[in-house]
Amino acid sequence: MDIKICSEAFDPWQEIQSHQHSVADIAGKFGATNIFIGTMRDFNEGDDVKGMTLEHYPGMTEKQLGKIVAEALQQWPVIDALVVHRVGDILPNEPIVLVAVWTSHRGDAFDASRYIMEALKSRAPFWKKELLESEVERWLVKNTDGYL
Amino acid sequence: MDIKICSEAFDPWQEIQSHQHSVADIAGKFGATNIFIGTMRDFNEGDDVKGMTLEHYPGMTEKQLGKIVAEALQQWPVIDALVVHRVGDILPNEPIVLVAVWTSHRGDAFDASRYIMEALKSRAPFWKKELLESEVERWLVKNTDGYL
Amino acid sequence: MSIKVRYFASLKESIGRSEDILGLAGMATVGDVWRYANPNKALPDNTLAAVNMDYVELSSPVKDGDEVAFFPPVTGG
Amino acid sequence: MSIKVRYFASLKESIGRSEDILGLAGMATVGDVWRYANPNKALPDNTLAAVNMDYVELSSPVKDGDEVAFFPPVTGG
Repeated sequence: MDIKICSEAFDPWQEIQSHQHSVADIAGKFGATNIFIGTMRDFNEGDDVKGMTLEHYPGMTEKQLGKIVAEALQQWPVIDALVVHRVGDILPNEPIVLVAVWTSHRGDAFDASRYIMEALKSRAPFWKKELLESEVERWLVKNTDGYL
Repeated sequence: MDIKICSEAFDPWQEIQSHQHSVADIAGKFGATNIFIGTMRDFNEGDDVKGMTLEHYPGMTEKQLGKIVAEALQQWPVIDALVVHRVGDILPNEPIVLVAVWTSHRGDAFDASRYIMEALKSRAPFWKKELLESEVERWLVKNTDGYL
Repeated sequence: MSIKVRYFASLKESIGRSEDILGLAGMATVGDVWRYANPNKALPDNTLAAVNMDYVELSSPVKDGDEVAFFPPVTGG
Repeated sequence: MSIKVRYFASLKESIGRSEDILGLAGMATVGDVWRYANPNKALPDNTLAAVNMDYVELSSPVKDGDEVAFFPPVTGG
């Protein structure tokens, strides 16, 4: 299990591969991997967005993410999991969050990955401030249910 | 949208990246990517498995996968999708299937990716024959509901 | 009419052929195609059938030039 | 008792401070901590609170040395 907070841009494929290679006993044992990547868009709520700053609460972020992953491990037979979250100044098209879950069977991989993402969205202390093309800065007020 | 049948081992990270780079208008437009990877395990039903042969019905496979992806596009606002499936002789720890879905919002990415995987499992004409460590060969009889 | 019949996976192995070319007179269904091609073997339970690469019921009609396929439940992914 | 209070994101900007160190006498709740630190400002609706990096209700007690945090709904991921 690994939880990382990155203040620089990260490459999700590189992160997944190096994590997978770092887990010695995993080869041949997992049958399913589900991965979610959240990426910064260049528009939101009808406005062009040129950048974003992600603030977090150092310490609490890691603690809450650790709890969330532990909850997923209690509910599903998860072989391994990786969560990477970006903080600081972010540009459009850069990854914000990566969740990867390795399991034996596909249903568990989908369920656990989605659980971690939804819990992260509602409980992990991160806050986004958008910088619009118009130079206006605005804090996001709340996360959506995932369909808006 | 892209559907590929591979007779050689494929690198899922390479496939996703080259697909994402090939879609000119996607940068900054997608907020969510869900990826499922099915990987060959070295055990099944209590036996050690040393290899697998995946047979398919050329032509029908592509036709059915195309229909499944089209159904997903009708049900969710999918920006792009990629399906890669291996055929031929496969070794443990090699990827068998890759499904990747790009959307604006996370709920749609999870839903569409899972829909494609479940439909692929029940309708795409592929058949697995396992080669056990004991040298016994056996056809898989049916796919599971995803939790066994 | 001429019908191409294809068999896959364990079904192909159990009947020992991957393909038949049938010449049928009159109307026929997918089930008739099986019986004509395999007069001494009942269609195994759970066998799936396709005509021209789309899934069909055994009661579906076939026409000249169709490709009919029989195969066990699929196990990809 | 000594309590460290932290503010984040838009709440930090609106009150103009990121941190307070309070000296409180007697028993107190998380809600009391807010009122003591911000006597002229009502706690904004939807504000979340944490003690020692775990979410708590405003009625939760605090003890000497606790780190209390107030922040708006989270928007990560």
